[in-house]
Amino acid sequence: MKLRVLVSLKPGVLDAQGRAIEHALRDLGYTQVSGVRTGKLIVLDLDTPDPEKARALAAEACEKLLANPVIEQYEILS
Amino acid sequence: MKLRVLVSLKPGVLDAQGRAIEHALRDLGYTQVSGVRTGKLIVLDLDTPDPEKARALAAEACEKLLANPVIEQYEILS
Amino acid sequence: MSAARVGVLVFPGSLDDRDMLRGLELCGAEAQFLWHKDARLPESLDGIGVPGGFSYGDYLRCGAMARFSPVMRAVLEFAQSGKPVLGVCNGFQILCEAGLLPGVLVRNRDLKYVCQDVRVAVEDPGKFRAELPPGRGLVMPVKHGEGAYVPDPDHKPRVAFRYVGGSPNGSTDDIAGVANAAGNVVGLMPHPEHATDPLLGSSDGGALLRSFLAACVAARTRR
Amino acid sequence: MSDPEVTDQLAREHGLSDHEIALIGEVLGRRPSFAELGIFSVMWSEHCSYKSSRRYLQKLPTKGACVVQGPGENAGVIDVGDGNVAVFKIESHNHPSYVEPHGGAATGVGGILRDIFTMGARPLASLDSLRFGPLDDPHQRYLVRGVVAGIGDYGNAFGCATVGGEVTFHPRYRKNVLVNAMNLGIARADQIFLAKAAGPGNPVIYVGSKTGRDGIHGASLLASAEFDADTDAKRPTVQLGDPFTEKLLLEACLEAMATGAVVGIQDMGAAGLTCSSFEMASRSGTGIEMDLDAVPQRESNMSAYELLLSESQERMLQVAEKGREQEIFAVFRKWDLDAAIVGRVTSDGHMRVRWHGQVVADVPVDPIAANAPVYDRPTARPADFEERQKLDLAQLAPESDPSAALLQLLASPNLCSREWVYRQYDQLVGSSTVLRPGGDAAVVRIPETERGLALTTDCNPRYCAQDPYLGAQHAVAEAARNVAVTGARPLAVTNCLNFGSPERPEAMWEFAEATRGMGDACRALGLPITGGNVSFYNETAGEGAIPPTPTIGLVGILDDVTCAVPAAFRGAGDDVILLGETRSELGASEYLAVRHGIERGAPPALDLAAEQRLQKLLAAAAARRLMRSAHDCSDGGAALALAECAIRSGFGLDVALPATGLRPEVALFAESCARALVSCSPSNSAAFLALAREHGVPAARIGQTGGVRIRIAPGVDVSLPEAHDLWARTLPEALG
Ligand SMILES: Nc1ncnc2c1ncn2[C@@H]1O[C@H](COP(=O)(O)OP(=O)(O)O)[C@@H](O)[C@H]1O
Ligand SMILES: [Mg+2]
Repeated sequence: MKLRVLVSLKPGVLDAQGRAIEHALRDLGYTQVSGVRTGKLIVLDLDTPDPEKARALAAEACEKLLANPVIEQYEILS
Repeated sequence: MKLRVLVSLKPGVLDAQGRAIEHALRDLGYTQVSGVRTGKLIVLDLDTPDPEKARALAAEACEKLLANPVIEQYEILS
Repeated sequence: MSAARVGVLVFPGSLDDRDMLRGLELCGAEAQFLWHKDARLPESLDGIGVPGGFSYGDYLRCGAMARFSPVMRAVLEFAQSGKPVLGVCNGFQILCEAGLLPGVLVRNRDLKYVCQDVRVAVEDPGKFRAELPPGRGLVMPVKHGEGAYVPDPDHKPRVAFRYVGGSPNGSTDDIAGVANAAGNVVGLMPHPEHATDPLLGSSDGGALLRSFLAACVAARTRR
Repeated sequence: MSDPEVTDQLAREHGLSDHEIALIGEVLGRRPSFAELGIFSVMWSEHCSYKSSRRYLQKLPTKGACVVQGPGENAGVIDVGDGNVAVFKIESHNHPSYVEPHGGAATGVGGILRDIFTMGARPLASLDSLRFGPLDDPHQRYLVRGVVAGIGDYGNAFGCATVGGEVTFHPRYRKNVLVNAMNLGIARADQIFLAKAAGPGNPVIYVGSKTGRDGIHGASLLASAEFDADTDAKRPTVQLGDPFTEKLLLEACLEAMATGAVVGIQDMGAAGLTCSSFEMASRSGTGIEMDLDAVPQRESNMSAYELLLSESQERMLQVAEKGREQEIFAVFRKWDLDAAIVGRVTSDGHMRVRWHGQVVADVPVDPIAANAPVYDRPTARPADFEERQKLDLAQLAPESDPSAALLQLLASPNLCSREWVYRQYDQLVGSSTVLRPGGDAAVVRIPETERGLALTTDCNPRYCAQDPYLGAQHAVAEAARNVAVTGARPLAVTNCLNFGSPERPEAMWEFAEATRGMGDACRALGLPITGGNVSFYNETAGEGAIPPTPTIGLVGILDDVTCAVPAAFRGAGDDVILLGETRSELGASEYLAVRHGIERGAPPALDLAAEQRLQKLLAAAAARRLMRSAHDCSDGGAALALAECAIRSGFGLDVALPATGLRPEVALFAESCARALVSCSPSNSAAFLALAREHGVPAARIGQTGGVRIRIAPGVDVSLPEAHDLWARTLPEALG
């Protein structure tokens, strides 16, 4: 099964890329854009039919490798 | 309102980063991992209360700036 | 006293490994490469250099994957025993990811790779102080895309080097390099090994490498 | 999923002409299979067969004392002393960079790197020659940002220093940007590897990345859409690269070569497995039997056609000595790369390809590889050729404000600082870079020796647009001059010929003229051409074609690299000396274009004998360490060159240009050939001037360095910081 993991910078950590995208969108005329934050999408393909196990595995992978807890947070989508 | 946009490489396009993460996870003992694809998470903060309008705006931004349709696809989460 | 015996780590994607080896040799070291798959370090090693480059392609986060390679477990023990370890650029990033140095390095403020000479001032380079009195200025090149230092909120870093006249990358408080609490592990973004030959620019980096080697010899005699 | 029926219509969709379709029938004596059609279409494409350019390229001078390997292999090879050879080449990646600027430019760098290390050389230095539409067009800015980041991301992560190049902007590149990437590597003279498949019975080994459906050409896309509309319609024709894998591939290939078990090796570039296997067999007069099922695959259910044509990056084909396969496998295992035996060398001159147990292609090698069709396409000189050479200087208003003119030129996109570009490149990895980008040619030390190599790429497209013959000659002369001002002796040339459609007689004429000019200039200067690349079809309906752009890559040598001379001044109080003669020439100049919006007139006359005298003088003076700096005069003329020397050093200057009978704007901004600006410490000036006299080079002491102003008589007096600021700001302000 496939699990989607989102890794993003913790609030408060400067997101230079998000800011650059925000500026670019405003320059294109999208004045309604009041903020942009960026992060990573990681789609894991897991050989396990059990959704619970899969989520646990993904969480472990995030803790160990996929996110750096000093500045990053993660979220696992279904 | 906040909208989350996921931009990822189209299926078939080489995702070197995804492959590297896959190898690393397997080396760490997560042998159940049979594939990894990566992409970008972009969280847009939009000054518009209308969800329909917001989605339309996000889609337009993807077409114009956030994704290159030659190699990338996008998806807008709620 | 015999020359310091140092190892230079080689990960897949290490790029400045030869340059670091050459720089250390120019400064009088007996240097050898250490392969990432080797879980054991050679006997009687005095110090370890972690070179720049794009280990594992810099995928996910710089240094994130190198940390798990077999050689890094040995490096961890080596550092914990008080022996000197020097990380440059990607090496600095690896040491941060591995927890040997506090903090993390993120994308440059302007999102672009930057290659240029910078001036740093020495502050507290831990045990690497033989030729690095506080306040000394050094001109060395930086070349990186992710060199903005972000301190760990729970760990005030011991600042070894600070950029003079503003950072090229948006580093917090213009921090260019840090030392660990014990002072035997130092990491920095500028490249001392690319500043060891006046023909190629500056030779200020030699002072840093020689200070590292002096710390290596000192740690050996103490044992 | 079965192969479609091969009809003439399908063959035409593959870009084959009716004549070529008939020829295929003759070669095979039957209709080709679908896989065979794919093979013919790529092997006989312009890119692989050089069918429109071949007869012109054959006339180029390729011989010279230093030449070890001329055109025909993956890259040219020249002797650089101490038992070392330099392996170098330039290649285009234009169209992919327009469609996906980051990925396209990155894979362009990857491709040229493989061309170099496939010959056994370790890449030492890269250069990149870039052409875009106007900088005030947002889409062009997007392209510039993407291309530069792509070149940096690939080269930086691979670990080869990028030390030079060029960037220019012109409206005619708007829809057809150019990305030409050059690389030079060093190998031991006795350890060069060639692309040969010698020794029947020897195994053919595939190494590197797995094969996916990357970059299979447009025609095949069309062809297969009908049976798999869903997935194929979305399939991109642009491939992405992975510099990390390329770095591993480099180390593994060099290590495998060192075992002695490698007979021949060829990178898989355009047209992938097909092109590499045919070329290797053709060069050795052998054949190959290939089993596609053994090819490492990234995706499932790939067809024979796809496996043969895929352009997945970071792959190589090797022929090994029979019985020594394991030595090669061990190396690739060490570097965590795939390696698999995919075939054997045969003696029957046939390419026989099996897939799922069936023979899907069985074709003779040579009629396809060596004897591809060659065309003598019609050429036609453009009707306005005479007209566009005309320029009546008497009609031109005299320059009212030379200071303002200089500042305007300094800030113009084609003359301003390029630092925004090259600071995104690792210029230093490898510990060889003696002269970094920013001056004229870059200089790199040949590792472990006293010698250095000077490298540059040059072409002035405005000159070539006016007169492709003279413009191409200028490109060679300017490149040689840029190398000479560092003190190096020009050695050899590679080139990337970027043109419009060869099927349009005017474009073909431009090509014919440019190659003739390039050949003549190289012959006159004693420079062999050791290789290159042709990129046709840089034109878009409704938008026209690019100006003819024959980019010259030139390599020179310094026997003592510590004698290398930088372009910028070194201190105050040095004498400034102008070498060469300034003539009343403003045609096709930057001054006319920037200050008056005029792009016409004949390019400056070229005196190749004077160029050669200048080159000899500069080399002799450098060896005697008489010069503190040397910079050539080209775009923007003497005034611009002087300003650059000052701006880049922080030392001002006070000089008077010899203005005997010249209009002020001519003295300042004419782009007359065979000129350079030198600074000498006053104690060396006399010796330098005497040396100039001996070499028959006109030389005049025109003033001194120092101060905080740029003073150039007639009429220029500007503040150095202000000039610096204007010059430095343009690209960062436009590009962020
Ligand atoms: N795309 C580029 N990549 C790297 N270096 C570049 C690039 N464009 C220009 N440069 C460097 O900037 C300097 C000035 O370039 P240019 O004005 O084209 O020099 P020249 O007029 O002497 O040929 C040179 O050192 C050149 O190598
Ligand atoms: Mg020049």
